Amino acid sequence: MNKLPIHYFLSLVIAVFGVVYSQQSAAESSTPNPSVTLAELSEPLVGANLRKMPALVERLELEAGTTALPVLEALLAGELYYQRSDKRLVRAVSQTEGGFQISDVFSTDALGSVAKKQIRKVKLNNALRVQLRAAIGRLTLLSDDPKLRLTAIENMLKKPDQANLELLQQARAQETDSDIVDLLNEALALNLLIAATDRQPRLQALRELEGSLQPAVRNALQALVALDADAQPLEQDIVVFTSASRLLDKIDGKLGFYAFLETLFFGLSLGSVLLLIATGLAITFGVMGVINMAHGELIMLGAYTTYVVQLLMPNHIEYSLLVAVPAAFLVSGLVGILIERSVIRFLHGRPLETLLATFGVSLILQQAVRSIFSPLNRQVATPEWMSGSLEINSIFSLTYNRLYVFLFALLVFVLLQLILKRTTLGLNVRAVSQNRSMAKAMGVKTDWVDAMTFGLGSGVAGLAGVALSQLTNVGPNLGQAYIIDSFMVVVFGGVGNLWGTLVAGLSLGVFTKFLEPATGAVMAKILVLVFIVLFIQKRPRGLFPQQGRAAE
Amino acid sequence: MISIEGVNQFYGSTQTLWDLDLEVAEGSITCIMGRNGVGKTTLLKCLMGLLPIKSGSLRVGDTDFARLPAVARPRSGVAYVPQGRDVFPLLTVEENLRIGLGSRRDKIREIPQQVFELFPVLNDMLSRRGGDLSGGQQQQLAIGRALVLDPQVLILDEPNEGIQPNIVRQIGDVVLKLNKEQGLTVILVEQKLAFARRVGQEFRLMEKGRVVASGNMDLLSDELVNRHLAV
Amino acid sequence: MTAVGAIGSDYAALPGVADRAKELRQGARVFLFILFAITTLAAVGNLLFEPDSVFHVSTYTITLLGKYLCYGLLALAVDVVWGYCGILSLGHGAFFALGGYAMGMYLMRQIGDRGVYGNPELPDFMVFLDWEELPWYWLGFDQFWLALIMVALVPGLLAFGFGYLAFRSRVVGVYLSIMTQALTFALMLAFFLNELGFGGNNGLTDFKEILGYDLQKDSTRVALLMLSALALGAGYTVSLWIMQSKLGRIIRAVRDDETRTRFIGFRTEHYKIWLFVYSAVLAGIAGALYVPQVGIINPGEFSPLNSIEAVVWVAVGGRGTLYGAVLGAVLVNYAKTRFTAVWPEAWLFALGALFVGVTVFLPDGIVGWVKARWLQVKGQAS
Amino acid sequence: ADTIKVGVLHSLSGTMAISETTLKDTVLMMIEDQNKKGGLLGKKLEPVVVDPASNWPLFAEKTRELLSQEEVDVIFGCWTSVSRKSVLPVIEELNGLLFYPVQYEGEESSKNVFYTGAAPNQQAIPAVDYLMNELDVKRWVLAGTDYVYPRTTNKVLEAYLKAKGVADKDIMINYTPFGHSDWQSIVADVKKFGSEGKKTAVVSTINGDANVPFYKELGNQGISAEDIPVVAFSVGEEELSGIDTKPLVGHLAAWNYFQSVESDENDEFIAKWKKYIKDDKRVTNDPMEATYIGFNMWVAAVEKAGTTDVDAVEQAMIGITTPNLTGGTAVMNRNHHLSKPVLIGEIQADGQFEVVSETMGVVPGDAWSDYLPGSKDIVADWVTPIRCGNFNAKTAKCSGQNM
Amino acid sequence: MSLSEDFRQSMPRDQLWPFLIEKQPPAVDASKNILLYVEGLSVSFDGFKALNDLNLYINDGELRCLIGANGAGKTTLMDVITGKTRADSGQVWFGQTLDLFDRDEAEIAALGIGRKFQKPSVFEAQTVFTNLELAMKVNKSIFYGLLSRLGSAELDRIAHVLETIGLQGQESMLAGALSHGQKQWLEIGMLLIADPRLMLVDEPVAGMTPQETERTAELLTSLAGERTVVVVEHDMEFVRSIARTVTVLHQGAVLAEGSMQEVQNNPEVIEVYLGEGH
Ligand SMILES: Nc1ncnc2c1ncn2[C@@H]1O[C@H](COP(=O)(O)OP(=O)(O)OP(=O)(O)O)[C@@H](O)[C@H]1O
Ligand SMILES: Nc1ncnc2c1ncn2[C@@H]1O[C@H](COP(=O)(O)OP(=O)(O)OP(=O)(O)O)[C@@H](O)[C@H]1O
Ligand SMILES: NC(N)=O
Ligand SMILES: [Mg+2]
Ligand SMILES: [Mg+2]
Repeated sequence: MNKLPIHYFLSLVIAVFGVVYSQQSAAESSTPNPSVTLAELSEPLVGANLRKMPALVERLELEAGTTALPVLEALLAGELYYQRSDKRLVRAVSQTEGGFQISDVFSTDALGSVAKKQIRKVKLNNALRVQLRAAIGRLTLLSDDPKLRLTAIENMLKKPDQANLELLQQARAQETDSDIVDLLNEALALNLLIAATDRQPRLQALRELEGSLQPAVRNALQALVALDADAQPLEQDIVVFTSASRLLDKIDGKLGFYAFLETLFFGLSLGSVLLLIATGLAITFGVMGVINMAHGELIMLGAYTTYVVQLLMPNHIEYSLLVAVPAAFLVSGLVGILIERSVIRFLHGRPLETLLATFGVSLILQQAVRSIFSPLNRQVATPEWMSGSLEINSIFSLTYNRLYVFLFALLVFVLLQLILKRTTLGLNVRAVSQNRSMAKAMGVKTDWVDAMTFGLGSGVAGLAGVALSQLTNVGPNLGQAYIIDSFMVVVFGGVGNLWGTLVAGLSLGVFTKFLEPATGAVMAKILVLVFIVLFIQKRPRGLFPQQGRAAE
Repeated sequence: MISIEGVNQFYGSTQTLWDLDLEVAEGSITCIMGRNGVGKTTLLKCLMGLLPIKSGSLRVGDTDFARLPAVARPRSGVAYVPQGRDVFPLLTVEENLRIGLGSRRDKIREIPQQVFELFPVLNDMLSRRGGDLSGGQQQQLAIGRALVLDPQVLILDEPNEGIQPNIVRQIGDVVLKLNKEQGLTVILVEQKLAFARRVGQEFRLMEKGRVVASGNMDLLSDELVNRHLAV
Repeated sequence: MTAVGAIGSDYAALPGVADRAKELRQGARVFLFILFAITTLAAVGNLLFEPDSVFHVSTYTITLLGKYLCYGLLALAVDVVWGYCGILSLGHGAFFALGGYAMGMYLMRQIGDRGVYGNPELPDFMVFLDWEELPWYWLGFDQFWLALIMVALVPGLLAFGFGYLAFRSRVVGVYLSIMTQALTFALMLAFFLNELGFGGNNGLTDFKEILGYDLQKDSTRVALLMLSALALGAGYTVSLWIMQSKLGRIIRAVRDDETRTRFIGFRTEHYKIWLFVYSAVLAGIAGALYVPQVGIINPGEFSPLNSIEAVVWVAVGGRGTLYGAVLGAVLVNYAKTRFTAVWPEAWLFALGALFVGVTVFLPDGIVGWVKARWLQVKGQAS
Repeated sequence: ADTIKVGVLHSLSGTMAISETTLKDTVLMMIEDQNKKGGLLGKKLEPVVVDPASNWPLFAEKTRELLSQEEVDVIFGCWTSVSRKSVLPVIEELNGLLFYPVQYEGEESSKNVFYTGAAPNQQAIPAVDYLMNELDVKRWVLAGTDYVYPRTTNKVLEAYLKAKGVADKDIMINYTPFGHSDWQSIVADVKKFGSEGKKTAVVSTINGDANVPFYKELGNQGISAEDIPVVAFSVGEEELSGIDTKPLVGHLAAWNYFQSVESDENDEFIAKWKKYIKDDKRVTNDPMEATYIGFNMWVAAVEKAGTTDVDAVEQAMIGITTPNLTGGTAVMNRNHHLSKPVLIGEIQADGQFEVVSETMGVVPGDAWSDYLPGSKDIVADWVTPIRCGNFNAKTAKCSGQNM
Repeated sequence: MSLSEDFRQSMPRDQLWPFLIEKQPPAVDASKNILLYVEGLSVSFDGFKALNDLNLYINDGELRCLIGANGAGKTTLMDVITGKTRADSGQVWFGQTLDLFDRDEAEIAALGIGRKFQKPSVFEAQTVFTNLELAMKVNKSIFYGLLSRLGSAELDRIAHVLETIGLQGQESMLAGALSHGQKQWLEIGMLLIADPRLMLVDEPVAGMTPQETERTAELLTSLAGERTVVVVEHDMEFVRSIARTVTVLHQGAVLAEGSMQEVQNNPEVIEVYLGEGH
């Protein structure tokens, strides 16, 4: 690769063009005006109405420069307030026990806490946030913190703006961090591509942008290859046009590839949710034969347990899930055991009747939750480490919550397999479900086995609840939303076969997600259901059927 | 060793066992005989706790079986081979055999080699599902499964049903051998006279839910057979 | 309720075959008598007595009764396949809803230009969503006879198609149950789609009249109630006749051991398909009678939970006894009506407890329990 | 009777209990309050609460029960449009009175119903105007749950946007089923749609439970309000109380009321509510305000008419004014819809909204949308001589009334 | 032609519409005196060969005993003949003309092949009487089932069979309440009343008393001639008392065939099946 020479050339070209294009921005370049103090510049913020704010912020940026950063950042964070009494600007952070902790914006001196009534927020809206972020970006482009610089450039790359050109060049000249240099070059090339009119620099820019997946780059290229009403290229320079369209094709090819990966990930992640909600049922229903309509509510209990755990440890949200996992397992498991001991055990040999009884149980559990926790959804916080996404590149990223849920589902599955395979419980429960009285005659403690197994299945349902609390509502209807799907997965996989549940869950997830773009969410779901119905005609006992003489 | 006194049993409102008394001596092989439907199987199920009894007492050794929950009975050394085999159809042969291991009193958690020596076919089919076996193979599995418990008392309900002749012989030999070598007490429900005579030491004849005749096998006369077993 | 014709599955010896047939006939008479006595009394009470008379029966009661009877017919349909043939359908609500939609479409077309947009051709929701013309599958629904045919034909065809596939492929047990659930779930999602032309979530509503009779008139309501009673009575009689015939015994044989039945020469899948279709048609008729009485049909009726509830009614009443199913439907729904008014905040506890209690303590449903009591009393008497 | 019975017809179980239970409590609070003030016409108010259990036919049954068995004088109830549609024939047949407190799709005006929630012109249009003018939005995603309210709203908006010169390719419409919980693909699509260079916004008519997973997915896929703002018409304080709002700061909602609005009436109302419900964390929301207004108007109308007779109260209602909670005055118009202010709020980290825009004065609710071809000629006017909920101004005919 | 003429023609009084005419099962052609051909039959389960290139011919009217070690494939053979199990290769013909592989269980049963299962299987929730009624050889179509009433001839037949199987007086008992042996009898009764051309009887005397065994032997012998009977049994005494031709299966194939005398003395048979002392 002859990347280096190109870089040099590029810098040169940019330098030349830069002069032309940065003239007006150079004029208003950020040399702070020392005659006006920051405090004075900030003063009009107090009580300003939203329409006036943009001008005030612009003035702050231009006249106070980097010294305005604390004010701008506080404003952006929505923490800029003023005291009603003396109109003094403060930074206010709300406290969990009510009221606000305030500090001076300029000196950061703590000023104690105040009631909400005593302070008033400096108005802020979306448009202003955009402006603030751009301003802060410009001001931090030359900051010492590489992270800040990186964010600033990324921001500028998202919204190419000729006004930033000179700043970028300046940064390019100083930058040493090679990752940031790459990004800077990308940003510069993009700006160049948009601004330049001659063939050479444009081709250079195109070459430099090779391999870039930035949406802004693609947008610029698309503008370049746009056709007019007669399907003739708008672009006059045919060489630029063809190399731009070649580059665009290349980018689109990559995009297609990543779109595929993304859909696959979405599918697996939906599949892992299906797997999680079905795993518990694969035990209570698949192995024990209890048509457990309360399965959804056991999931719900797991989710509420997560909520309660967070209530109990409000200052340790980061660890709350680690506590919630065993807690939910226990809570749902114990409730499961209770259900088994008080209801299910009277229904041995009457599997269909378990449907009726557990349906009753599900109504009771739902209403119990409604009575205890109110019918409203409860707020379950997402720990920092579960928020956001793992960026693979600028167009492909994996959201952390989904990623963790996926791993969690696999983990639960593996653990369960181990329990069922490595302990006698797995063997005993199958024996009991196949011939209860003979199992008794062989000394299997059928009561204990029933209780433990049902408890295990219910506990796993609780685990699913913890995961769902990170993805969706925690409310009394949670269970209802998932019960049909979980039965579908277990049956599709083949009742009594845990591997079947795994394959069924994941494949249904992937199948749905590949259908969805073409058909829309509703139709995809309908098609999946129709597919399952037809599939069962071909394989009347699911993907992994129980075979042999006895299964008939 | 086993004493059953005054047992009454009902299916719903129909009485099947009527004040039934029965004694089995320790280390003996006792053969229970009777026409179809007289309650042989019912009696054995009551003994194993698989059916509730209305009244009466069941004692095995010093234990009051009537008070013992069904699951604890195998633990006190009683193993049962039910009529109709009742193997676990979807468990493999090996799993079928392992089921009883938890109830062994000596805490050995290995399938005793003896089982495979007696029924080599089981060794060949360890990973086949119980339900897939042929009828005779299932019967062998059921007996093998009972032996895994290392019992003191073995209860066999028509163990030769559907078994090929040479294995029937062999089962007879096994029973005799276990009885002789390990002092195993055996209760055997059997319809086939030849086998009963060969293996049994004592006989009990049942009719309509009662024991109507009993004694040493030598005393089982043709007259008795005709009276109580003929249709 | 003294009818004791249950074909229970208990192993107690039963009286002779002839006795049982007589008993069944007696039970049927008692059932039909009670059914028609109640509806006739209600009708007379509503139409002939002034509101302030003690004999007056309110229109509220009439519509409630009508609704219960439709549910009763649905329960009967479920019982026919589940109680007698072991086909646990968790999707019978679909047939009910389809029958309902067919009737709803007729009623929609009867609105004519009295809709809010005054369009004589298109129902309001179509005008509203810019439909240019009536979709083909709506054509002819202004004819009552066609709607009537569709009420039976659509559920019947769906049941036939589904049954043909499933029963021939020998899909049985929970697999079948869950597939019926998938079926109704898919239909629910489909009917929610506004593009489908059935009014989406709002469904069909704002009906004005049926065959020219004002739906809000008491006399029309009473007539609908009587019709429901007739349909239920007829459905009951025909089902009873089927179940008492040799066909009924074959159906029960299929329930108990399908493979064995096949080995004595019965094409069990034919029997199952036939029965499934019959049952679906019953459910469709129930739905068709239900819609004009409650005044709305929407995709919620396809909800799998509704179908499960129908199964629960049957179980509560007593599975495998036709009148038990009806009784279960009426009782559970009456309980629902009362509970939602008396304990609006906690009625689910009561209903849930009812379901649990019945299953655990009354394994053969209310009817089975009453029957056992009756036998006990009779036994003590003699 | 020695009491005046007030029917409360809100689902306390089933899928809608989440939203409706609050309204039941609100009505009960208002009744208690009114009784403390001495009742109405010298009689005590007596609430009759039933649970229609989110089941639409049950709504009709319960309405009949309330009107003909309990003989209530007025009903406060319903949330979803389909429940209202189900109740409507019964209400009209038995000449009852229903106050409906939720924003809805319009296209209806019944003599027996008063609509105190927003019509589409009182929510959607001002919100879009705001996005267009203040945030310079050029591309639009109209995302909704597939039922009538979103369909209508989106139809109205589509027509409106096109009239403003927005091209077809700059509008993306997406419908999802109720309770949709897997938003990965859709959010990814929105993200792509929004990355094509033009400022993009999402107009969300996503209903109820589907919102939490939607916003979570937005947050996790890194779409902030600055990139692609979402303006919602069905997300209020109560919905937000179930979500961790920190990643959502800056997303918008359009309502006629926010808890954060400062006014004396609102302060008093909030305080009363928290005391009544015995929970200091409980929030208030727009449908509660609509219930509040509806209840107060009804009280005023009964006092004015001197009776609870439905016909008299109905006529008395028209033109009644009561203070709303945002410092203004609500007026009941001749079409049975209210005049209301429209507020645009931004979500704050504490789960509240901060008002960023407000219409000048109040907007009268439009029963029949001017943007739909089928209904632009229709007006509702319940004053003589027209006395019709859907009067076609062109043909001068009144259609579709159940009476 | 007038419309009414058309109508009249479509409504003939002297004949039924074609769709009302019940499809008669095709007649069995046993003119070569062989009723059942089993040729080159192989069945395997997960690689295990239960039947291995088996050839077997059953003569019309014959009583054939089939013996062989547990697991030799006897029940599997019956499963294949009755359509329960699909074979991997080979063919099974019923008479000259009927290929059984084209047909499902119900069709095969309708052709006149009846079966008694190794594990007694009766309809436990129905009465003894109904069990017999169901098994009776009659039209098995749905509408027949709906409309048919038992005639006196049929009642007589049921009574007769009840007597034969010793369950008279217990006809209204639920079959599930019968003892094991009684169920065996009931199943034999179901087989009798179905009046099949070919009876496959799997271990009929298991669990029976010696006297009952004798009675069963008599019954089966009396049936042969008119019907063809294939009996599987392990009770050698019983086999000896009825046997004319005995076929010995071993590991899925025929090991020996001949009279009881011959088979009994065949060293291989003794080795794998009979053991010493028989
Ligand atoms: N589950 C049951 N319900 C009702 N009655 C039953 C049940 N099981 C058996 N019986 C009846 O109890 C009686 C005794 O049956 P049991 O099975 O004990 O007989 P058995 O002596 O073992 O006969 P066999 O030799 O045929 O096995 C029989 O008459 C039978 O009808
Ligand atoms: N579905 C199956 N899967 C696996 N193996 C099977 C299956 N069905 C039968 N087998 C095997 O095929 C062999 C033949 O079985 P079959 O039941 O035909 O024996 P049989 O001759 O009837 O024996 P028995 O006299 O004991 O009844 C046995 O070894 C059995 O284990
Ligand atoms: N009216 C509504 N939001 O359904
Ligand atoms: Mg027995
Ligand atoms: Mg066999």
